[in-house]
Amino acid sequence: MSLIMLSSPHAHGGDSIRMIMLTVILALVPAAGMSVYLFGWMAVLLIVTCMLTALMTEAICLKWMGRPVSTLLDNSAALTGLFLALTLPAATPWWMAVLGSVFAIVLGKQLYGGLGYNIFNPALSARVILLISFPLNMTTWIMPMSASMGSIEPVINLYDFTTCATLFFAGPGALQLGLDAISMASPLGYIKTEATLGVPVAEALDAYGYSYLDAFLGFEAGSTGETSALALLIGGIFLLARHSITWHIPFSYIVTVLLLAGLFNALNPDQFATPMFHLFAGGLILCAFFMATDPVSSPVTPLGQVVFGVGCGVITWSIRTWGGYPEGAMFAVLLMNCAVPLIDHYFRPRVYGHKRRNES
Amino acid sequence: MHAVCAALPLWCCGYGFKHEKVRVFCGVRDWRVALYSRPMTEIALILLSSVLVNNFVLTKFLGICPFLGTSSKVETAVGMSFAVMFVMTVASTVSWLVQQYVLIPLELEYLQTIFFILIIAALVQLIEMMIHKTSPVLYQGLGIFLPLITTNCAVLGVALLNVQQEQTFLTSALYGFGAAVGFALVLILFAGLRERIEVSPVPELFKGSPLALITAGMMSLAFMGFSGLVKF
Amino acid sequence: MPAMVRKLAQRLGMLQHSFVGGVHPNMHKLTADVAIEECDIAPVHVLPMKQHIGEICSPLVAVGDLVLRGQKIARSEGYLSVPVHAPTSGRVVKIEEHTIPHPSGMGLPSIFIESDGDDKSDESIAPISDWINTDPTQLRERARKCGLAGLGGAVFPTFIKLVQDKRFPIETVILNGIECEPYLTNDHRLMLEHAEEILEGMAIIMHMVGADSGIIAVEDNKQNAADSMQQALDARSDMDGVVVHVLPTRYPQGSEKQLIYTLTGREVPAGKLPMHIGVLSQNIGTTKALFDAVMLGKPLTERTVTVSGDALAKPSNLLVRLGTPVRSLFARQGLDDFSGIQIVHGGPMMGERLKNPDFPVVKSSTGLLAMSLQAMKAAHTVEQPCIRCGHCSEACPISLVPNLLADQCRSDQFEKAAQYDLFDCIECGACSYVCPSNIPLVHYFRYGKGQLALQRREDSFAEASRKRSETRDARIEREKAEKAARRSQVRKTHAPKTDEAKAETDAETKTGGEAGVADSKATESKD
Amino acid sequence: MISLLYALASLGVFALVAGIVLAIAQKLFHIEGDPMVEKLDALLPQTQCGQCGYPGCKPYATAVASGEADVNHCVPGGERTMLQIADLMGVEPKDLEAEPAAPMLAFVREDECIGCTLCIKACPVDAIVGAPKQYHTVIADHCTGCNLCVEPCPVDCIDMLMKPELIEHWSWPLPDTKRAQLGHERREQHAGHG
Repeated sequence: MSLIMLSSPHAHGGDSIRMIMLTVILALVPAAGMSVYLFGWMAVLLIVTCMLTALMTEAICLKWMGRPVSTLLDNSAALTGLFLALTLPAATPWWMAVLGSVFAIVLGKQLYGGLGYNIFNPALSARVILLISFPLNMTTWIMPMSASMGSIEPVINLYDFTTCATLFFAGPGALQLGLDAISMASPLGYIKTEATLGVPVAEALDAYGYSYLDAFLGFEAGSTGETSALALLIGGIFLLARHSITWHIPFSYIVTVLLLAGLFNALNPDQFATPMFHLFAGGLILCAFFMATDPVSSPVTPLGQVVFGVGCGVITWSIRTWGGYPEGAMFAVLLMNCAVPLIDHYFRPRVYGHKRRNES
Repeated sequence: MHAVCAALPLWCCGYGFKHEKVRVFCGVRDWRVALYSRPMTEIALILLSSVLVNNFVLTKFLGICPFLGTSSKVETAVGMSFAVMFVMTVASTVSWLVQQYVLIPLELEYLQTIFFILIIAALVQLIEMMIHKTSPVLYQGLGIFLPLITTNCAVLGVALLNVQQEQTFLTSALYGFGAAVGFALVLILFAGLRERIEVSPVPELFKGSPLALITAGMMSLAFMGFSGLVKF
Repeated sequence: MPAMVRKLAQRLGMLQHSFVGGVHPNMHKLTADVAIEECDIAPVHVLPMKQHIGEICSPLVAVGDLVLRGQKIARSEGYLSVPVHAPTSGRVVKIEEHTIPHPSGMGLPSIFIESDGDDKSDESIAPISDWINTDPTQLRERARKCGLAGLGGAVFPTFIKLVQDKRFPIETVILNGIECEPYLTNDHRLMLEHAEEILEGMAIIMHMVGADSGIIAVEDNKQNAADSMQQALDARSDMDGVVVHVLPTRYPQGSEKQLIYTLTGREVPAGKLPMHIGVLSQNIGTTKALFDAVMLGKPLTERTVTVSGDALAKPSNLLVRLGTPVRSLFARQGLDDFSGIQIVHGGPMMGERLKNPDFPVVKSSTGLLAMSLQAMKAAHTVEQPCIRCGHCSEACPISLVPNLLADQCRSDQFEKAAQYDLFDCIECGACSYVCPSNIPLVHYFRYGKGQLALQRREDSFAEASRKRSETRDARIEREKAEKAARRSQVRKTHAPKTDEAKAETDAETKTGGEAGVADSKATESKD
Repeated sequence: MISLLYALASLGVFALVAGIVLAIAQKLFHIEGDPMVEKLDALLPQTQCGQCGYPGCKPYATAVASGEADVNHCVPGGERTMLQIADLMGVEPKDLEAEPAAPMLAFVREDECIGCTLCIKACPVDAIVGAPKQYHTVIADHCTGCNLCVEPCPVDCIDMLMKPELIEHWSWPLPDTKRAQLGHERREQHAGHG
């Protein structure tokens, strides 16, 4: 039957979904490793919890929908869990991590029909749900180990498993600490608060003890996986080299942010932060290389991808600069996710032999 | 002609404020306000606020019925968008005029709702005839939702909010237009998403409206990112 | 990234034009070094009545007739058609339907010729050795009469392309020696072994269409073929406008439109032919066949076929008479047992997969592949959901968005698919080849195209029916009106007493009866 | 009291103005006939078979446009036509009343034909040719397979034959993968749900 009625081609290049997902997981290894180095056992606990919950939820959903549970082996659920873990603050309690992973898999993915049909990036939608639901926890950054920010010293030893496990499972109360005792502001949040008080950006950053090198290497407050631009860039370049993603989205995304930041910084350096600050701050690089390029929820066509990237860039920078939230990257990606079907429709490439785009 | 049209509002906002009549027309009781207002920035901010930040559908949750009802196809959504844009803009201006020059002088503010609904109903009748004439297919596609613009709470909402927030004539027109553009924007985006969901293997329980509502919820979450972008 | 670098290089003039997308399949050119062998004449030849694109032929011979090799046995009906010739001398044993290499497994009326072993040729077609002084239209008629059709697999009647049209003068003749399909090597071998003849054929083509320049395009995985053509070219003094271009290997370089773009930088507009931009491209095998038809007076009765595949012990390039049963060819190469083996007619990227080898070699048979099941792995893994990775869009040589098209075809949104330029798809298979989810994209496109064609046929039929129905209704109305007019006239002018009036009433009842039929029909259908 | 009068008067005047504007608009945007009938008629297969209960395709189109008939009565049009009509009318698709039969073709057995011309008169698309007392023949390319000529024939010499399958008209079926079938059914189900 099927053997005969199958059309050409009768050869296949050998790519598979599994390999593609595995490549992305591999590309995230440097970032995950860096997060473990910076946040010690907290990062380990978070990553393991998220990935395990994601896999279990996926398995339950598949079972419930009567699909083969072996689909789990396509690695996509594990990847979603890892993504989510890397976007969460290190001090996230266990139940929030579990809740987020369940949201990501159920609301973000399985309700839409499973892999390939989700409209929003599952990890990011879960992250935003958590941010809206638990704004305090989601903006509480603990200080990374080995950071050298002025006189501030880490309050707790993140390399100590018992401390971390207590913090993770029982909360800071169990360590006789308040949330604010172990937390510090992220650079983005700090300059946002200072800006409302009318402090110029450069002064605020000085007061914060900000250094570009630290930001590039990752020695700053932030979500577990997003702080180290270096590790993320290594992963991103690996993805580009393996042809898992194309340059269009990351390039247009980052360049848009840099251009906007550069332009406004040149106009008024007191009010607007420098492009380099924006580049290394928050989740820009993580989103540009890993989240926005999620194939399922991004446009297919090259031009569409550029439009998508530019849109993400504009929204990210606008929210960071003028919005109520200090970080806009994840909102930007989610918002542009909404526009993907229309982008796909209107930015198709010009077909061979046709004069104009979209001419039929 | 176009130049005059474009210049008129600017003139009203700028120089026009010197004249007593124009000031009254624009609803600016205290003429000093006009001196400090920067028209272009204000226009942009009002639009930005009503389109993105205070989006009628996703943050004020008004007009959900047509949002769900006419979003199954992009073409229908576009048609609906234009109809709503027309009705909303005109309704908000006309109702402002009626409020200022009929209801307030006659002290009939309590008849606000009836008057506004009357205006909206008449406008909807008008656009219905126009669409029936120009595009019978769109007319069929919109079906019951076209006359239902009358009871679209977003339209009445704009008119009432304009009065409540003591908008001027110009800002209320802008506000109405912006709200309509915001409605159109999310409606068309949503229609695009729904066309994609339509061909997805969605679990039986969530087919149709449930998933559409969940998606709308996710969109609303995403739009929360804009909050605080414009302080209005 | 490479795409961007390539484009940049093109802009800077560092590189020739190059079509977008494409893939690099494993080429498996097993028979590149195997010389063309002439195949023995089969005892019975089967000649389907249509071996080209266009209208079907009708037989000129009857059962029992004796035929000679090269004798015309089927006449073309209509313009877009070429005749069929007997591949060897013998007797017509039967004319009945026989399977042809078509994915449907359906058959066509075919003439069965039993070989008498003498292989006597029909000498009635004289060689035209002085072609340079012959009128192009006469040469064109020769191409038609000899049954020439594109031997690259598309089998478009060759004579149609070989025309001088004042509105579209041909400037460049492209000789397509790309052969980008894996496994196939027959053009490769022809270029090595018959370079002079092919060049002569190309000269004839250039004379026929009045072109001055020519390009012989060869992929760089057969450098020796390019060298051979260059050598032959150097030996001739009259072909100065012709150059040999060696192009980097990339599938589907050999596709006409892609090749034209690579060589000239011009695109064939959608729905147009290469001649509209002054280009003519011909296949190597067809050019050789044209040489045979003109210089030797030999109609198309044989072609080279690559018999290969990973399940074949002895792959080879064979010179085969048309109509030879494929089973015997595989048997000749040492394959008798077809269990667990898939037969592919053509190349693996664009060929048809067939149930069994019970079909004859036809004009479109570029290759015959016997593939083991492992080699056909793509078909055996399950189709997974599309993750929209976009690899298909990248691979598409004409910049379609295959995954969206497949979605539309799958959910029967054919009109939308047509709007997304479904009909521009050349079915090269690059998208399916790279798809990590194993989606049979090309199959979806073929399904969509078929359904859309069916819908359009139905629509045009409905339109025609409606017109006919409206004419009929109008006629009935008119007849009724005329009758009524006549009746009232009768009443006015005649008193009811003469014989004439009686005759009139008779006629009236008669016609009234007719009207009654229509009426009763109407009431009937209302019930 | 006065304010009540004001209220009534202002509402009345306002309603009057709106009414006048709408009346003018009505004149301005007046439409002749129903463009929907033409559009619907174009969707129908034009077999004129009368299986829908109306004496032809156009009458059925008129009935559907006026809301008098359901969208699911066209048997030869099958699912596709029904879905298109439902789509155009913006109503919920309905199940077909009868499965469309394979396309048929009328064939006159000429040696039995007595040349009575009854079938010629019955044919809605003039697809039968012949004269009185002469054999009649069906023009295969014009026949819609509507069956209407079978009944009137006094000697029952008309057969309905299956339309021959042509290799040129063969088309690829949907790929034989589970996902393809699923996607297809989903579309149909979805159409069923509106």
